[in-house]
Amino acid sequence: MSTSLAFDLLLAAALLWSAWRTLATPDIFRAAILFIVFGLLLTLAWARLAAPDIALAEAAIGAGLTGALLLDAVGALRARRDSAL
Amino acid sequence: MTDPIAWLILLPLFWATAAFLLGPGRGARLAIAALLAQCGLALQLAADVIDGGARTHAVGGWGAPLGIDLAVGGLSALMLVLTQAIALPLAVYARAYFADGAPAVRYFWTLTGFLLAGLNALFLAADLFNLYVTLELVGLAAVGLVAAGGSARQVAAALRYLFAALVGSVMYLLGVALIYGAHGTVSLQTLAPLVDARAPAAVWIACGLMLAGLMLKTAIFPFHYWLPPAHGGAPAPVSALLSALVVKASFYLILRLSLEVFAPLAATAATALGLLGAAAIAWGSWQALRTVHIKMLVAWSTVAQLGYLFLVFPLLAPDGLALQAGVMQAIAHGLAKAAMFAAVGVLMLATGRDTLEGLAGVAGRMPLTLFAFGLAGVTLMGLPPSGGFLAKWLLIEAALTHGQWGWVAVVIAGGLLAAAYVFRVLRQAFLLAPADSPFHPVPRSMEWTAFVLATASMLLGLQGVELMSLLAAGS
Amino acid sequence: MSGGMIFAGAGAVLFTMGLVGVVLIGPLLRRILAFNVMGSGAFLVLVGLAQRDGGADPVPQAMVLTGIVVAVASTALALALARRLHRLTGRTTLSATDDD
Amino acid sequence: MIPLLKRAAVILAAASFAGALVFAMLDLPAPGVHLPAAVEANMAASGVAHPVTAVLLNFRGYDTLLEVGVLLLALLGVLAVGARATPPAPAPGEPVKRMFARLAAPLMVLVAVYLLWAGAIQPGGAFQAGAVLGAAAVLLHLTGILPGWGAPGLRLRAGLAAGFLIFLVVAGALLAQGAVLAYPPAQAGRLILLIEAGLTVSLGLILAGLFLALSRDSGDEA
Amino acid sequence: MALNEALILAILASSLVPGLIIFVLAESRIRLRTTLNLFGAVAKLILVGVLLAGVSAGEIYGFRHTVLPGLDLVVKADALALLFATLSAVLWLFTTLYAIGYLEGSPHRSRFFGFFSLCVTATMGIAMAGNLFTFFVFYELLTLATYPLVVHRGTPQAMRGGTVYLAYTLGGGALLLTGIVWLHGLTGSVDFAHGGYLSALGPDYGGQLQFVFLLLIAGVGVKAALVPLHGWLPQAMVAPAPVSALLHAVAVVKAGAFGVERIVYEVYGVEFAQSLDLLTPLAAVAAVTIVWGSFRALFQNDLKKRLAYSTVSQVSYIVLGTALFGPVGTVGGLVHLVHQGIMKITLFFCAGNYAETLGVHKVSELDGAGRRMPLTTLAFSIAALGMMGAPLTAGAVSKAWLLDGAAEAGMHWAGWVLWTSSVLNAAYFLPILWRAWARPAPAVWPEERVPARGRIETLWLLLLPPLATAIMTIAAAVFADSAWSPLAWARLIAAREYSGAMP
Repeated sequence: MSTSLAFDLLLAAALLWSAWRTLATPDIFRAAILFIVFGLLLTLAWARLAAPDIALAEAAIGAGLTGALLLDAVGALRARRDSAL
Repeated sequence: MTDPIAWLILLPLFWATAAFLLGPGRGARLAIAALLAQCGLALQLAADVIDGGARTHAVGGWGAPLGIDLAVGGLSALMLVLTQAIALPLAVYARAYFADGAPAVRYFWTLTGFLLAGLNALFLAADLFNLYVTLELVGLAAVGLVAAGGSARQVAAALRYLFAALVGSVMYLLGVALIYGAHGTVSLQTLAPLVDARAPAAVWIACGLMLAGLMLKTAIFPFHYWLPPAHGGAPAPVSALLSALVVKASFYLILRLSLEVFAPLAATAATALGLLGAAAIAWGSWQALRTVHIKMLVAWSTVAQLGYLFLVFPLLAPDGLALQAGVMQAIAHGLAKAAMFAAVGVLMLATGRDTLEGLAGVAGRMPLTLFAFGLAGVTLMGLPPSGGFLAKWLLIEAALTHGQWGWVAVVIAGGLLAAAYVFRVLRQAFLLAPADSPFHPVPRSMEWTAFVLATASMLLGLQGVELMSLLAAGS
Repeated sequence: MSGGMIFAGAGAVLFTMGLVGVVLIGPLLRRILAFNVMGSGAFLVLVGLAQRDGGADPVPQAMVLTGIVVAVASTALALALARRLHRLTGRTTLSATDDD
Repeated sequence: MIPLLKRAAVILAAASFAGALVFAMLDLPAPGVHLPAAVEANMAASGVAHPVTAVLLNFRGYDTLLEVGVLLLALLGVLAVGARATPPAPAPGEPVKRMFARLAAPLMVLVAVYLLWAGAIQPGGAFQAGAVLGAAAVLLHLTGILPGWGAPGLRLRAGLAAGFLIFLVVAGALLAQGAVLAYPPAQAGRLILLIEAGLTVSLGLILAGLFLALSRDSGDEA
Repeated sequence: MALNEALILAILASSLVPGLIIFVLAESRIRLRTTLNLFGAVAKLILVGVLLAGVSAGEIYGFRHTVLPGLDLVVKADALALLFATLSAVLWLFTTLYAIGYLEGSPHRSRFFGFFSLCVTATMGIAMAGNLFTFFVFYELLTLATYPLVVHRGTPQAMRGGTVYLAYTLGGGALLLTGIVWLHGLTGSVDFAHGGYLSALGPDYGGQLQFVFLLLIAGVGVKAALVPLHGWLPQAMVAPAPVSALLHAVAVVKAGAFGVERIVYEVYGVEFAQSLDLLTPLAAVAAVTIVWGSFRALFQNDLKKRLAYSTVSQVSYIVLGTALFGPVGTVGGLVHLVHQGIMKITLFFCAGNYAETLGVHKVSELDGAGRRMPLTTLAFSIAALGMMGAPLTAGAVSKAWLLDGAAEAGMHWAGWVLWTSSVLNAAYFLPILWRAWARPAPAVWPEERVPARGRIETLWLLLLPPLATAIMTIAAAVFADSAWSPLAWARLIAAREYSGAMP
């Protein structure tokens, strides 16, 4: 097995693990962070797939903007709940 | 230059954008004028198809499989005519309905423009991935329209709808991914000769995923859960658009894909689809018989009526009876359901109530609207001389020809159940009104558009030959 | 086995995980996350499977670019709705049945 | 223990589905149609040198047109769900962050212009450039420099719609020559650049809007 | 469009168009509404007259419109069609007059007369339907048009009656539809033909055809109120009197009976039906219905209910005549279609008069009604005697032909059924006549609404129609042998069905 294949396998495993954690983590804030990590790993995967265009877009839109949107939403929902308490 | 295929997509995009630029709530007159033009374009296209058969428009001039083709045949031409023919009266209706400037109107015209562009693009698409984009266009526009009311119920319904639409789209997309992996193309025309019964497992799975995704979007039982709150909770013109057209679009896709590309695979699922259709008829009707809200009744009726469409699949055969039945049902139900939601909208505005009980006495006060509701109901029950009747006739004939008795019983029972819930409304309307019940006048244009749509669904039953010759053209 | 196939396989698993998540998870934000995982899985299958023989294929890559933009659009709309629902009702989930 | 049983069943079903999917994919023969070759063969006529951009804006430009529509639609949905008439005042951010943002934002604009220009010959293009622009706006918002959105005014609406409208007008105008978006090879490069430039601005605004229109209710509700 | 096509469509339009206009008329436009109603009714009568003259001169009237490839909407005026169409047109005129008087001052008259006109349009369509598909179209239209009439009063009781009515008729329609589509699948779109068209299929299809016959007869049998499908009829009695008259004499039950005739004579062909052993069971059902209806009528105190059960019984005379193999029985059945209509409508007009004028709804309240309302009671008596089959009434003519037909067909038991029914008829009608004429009037009527004006006992619009139909009841018997009597027309039809062998 060549090193590149091994790296690909490792990256795929990391992707699966981060996705799993994203969905399974009890704390929603951490889940959003993990999702951003997932997005960055995905960026790597796109690069490995010779798709730099997607990698750029994934980093900026998938991980960046979606992550920001999610974090903002988590913050908003938390803030509102806290203020209600 | 004046190829109606392209303009049917570009024109609604133009006016949707223009309405956005004009600002919140504006653009009604523009939309109505453009819809008139779209009606003309769709009719011209239908005439072209009858004269010259099916044809394609190679976007970008490349042609499939490198570029994207738009294709029109009898079936798509029919759906296009139906879409414009329903949208135009509904636009007139909506203009009056939103005259008070309710919050739902702010982005109504823009969203509706995008919705119609998406529908037209979907009917014309001949490329699996392009279909995915049009599905998203239709789905997001529809969700936006449901959510625009802004109440908690509407937002919850929109969310439910959005999740269904998105999951459906992604399932469909994975199917496209597998197809591209297997055959290296997403053009329907290129794919058709490549798919046969010995297809690799991935193609079967792709077929199943796409079917499941589209069924989720069509809201066929047991995926119907999102439909009643969405269609029952939206403002009347929105409900009418969604029930009449949007769910039909994904049904159209299932039908077209199973006829054109996946025919060798589709036969295996046919009976299951028919059974789901039967279950939808039973469950939708049962719920329509139980609900106390008049709009929910109409929404549940959509669930039931969609069931009829799926009875077509086990009966598809070269004789074309079942296909004719399905198309006739789609068209008749589209017109009738648009009329019914429009009528219900009028009744709810007039009585200020949303329950069946609140309808007591409207027979005397709003005979025209009630008549429209009744005519639409006749189509849903499948009684003559409506288009729904012809659909039922063809379906029974197809079932008897193939000796599949069970479906006859389903169709007959479905018609009787429809009668039961439609007459729940009508008999309520004939009751004597309590003397002190309030009553608000409603613009006549709203009553008349409901009536025109209902009458169209009725007269359709007399024009079956023309419709079927268009359907047969180019297929 | 090629790199393309590995990522396609990972995509298949991601899609499944996401699908199960969207169907079974209650809290809306997490369902939105699950939907994104599901979509990413489908994108990986699209490009990975097409490039299982190694060479880059610009067609599915362009499709995925389109898909990513559609996904962020849907996510934003879903978040907007979820936040609105929370503001109106204080709920962060959809109740089992609300045909009230 | 019904939940446990249910969980086991779900895991089993999901695992078998994923497994079947993977095996089915491994089992696939090579596809009969090979599009990369077709893309390669037609690159000369596409007006750009980068294959992905050629597919995105020329060969399958129609998909892209509709997709921009989808994006605009999502923003409309976000605005429709609860736009308020007047935007809330920005919350003041920390000075250090603001300084950083003031420095970073112009840089990001530069990056965006570069990406747009580079898209014709190498990775990059309107989407990436637009995303960077959008990110710059988000950054400025988070540091309290850029206010959140209320209902957009006419100029903002024009900016949001401009990219889509340019695309649409080009598509309609080219219909006169035979087909939607059928660029004449000689002008293809220029037209695509025009469309991309418009898209970059509008996509940047829309992506920023998705965030700014949403985030506005985080502060005032807290 | 050829003149002959235009004429036949004009017959439908003469009630459809006024009906549609009336729907949108304001409630207060009484004069215009009345004019439209009468104009439509008179125009229809004239048009039917033109057609009658034309058909007997050998002219062919028909209109065909293809709704789906291989599926035609056919309207044509043949002899059998005109028998029913003439009856409906004549009785509609009288019913309209009566209804105008009856509903004076009550609410929702635009709606009422609108559906009333639709109802008659549907009946005309049923009469002139040229194939089973067309027949079904108008048959269901009739169901829909009568529902609003049945529930017109909007009371809970009316609603209940309407729901029962719908449940029965729509269910029957579903069976009928199945049968029709089945036949369409076997033969394609075929028009009604003298002597039927199914015999061409041959004996291989015997089993299928027997089953389809069951479906079809069950379908039309609901409207014809064949036992056990008759349950809706007594419930539908809650409707206003003109509607009951329409339901029982002109439109609904007649449509059912007429459907039986079309199916037996012009779809299966009476000879082919006989060879499939279909007629004897049909006769048996009719016999049971005749006896059961009469028997139930005995115990009804509500006048309209008693009349309703009487209808159940009398309509099956028509079915029985149809099922008696042989031209004589056929003539009996056909002629009773007309005669029963005339007599029954008279009875309902009179019952309506009692209710509207005196508030009398029950048989037990009729004491002395003959002195207070002699003309109404006279008309009632003539019609009741006709129902019993007394000499010099229309009923006697039909009964004579039916009895001969039973003998000719070798079904002597059918003769006994008819005699039994006559005895029962007498048993439930004679006490009414006795009470009305011979018992002293009470001091006050339950609810006297219309005071007597000199010699006119009630509104003349309420009085004229029953008197006219009572006179017709006698005329149909006295002039039975003339060329234009219902009997002569029925013999003409029967001659065609039995390939010319006419008594």
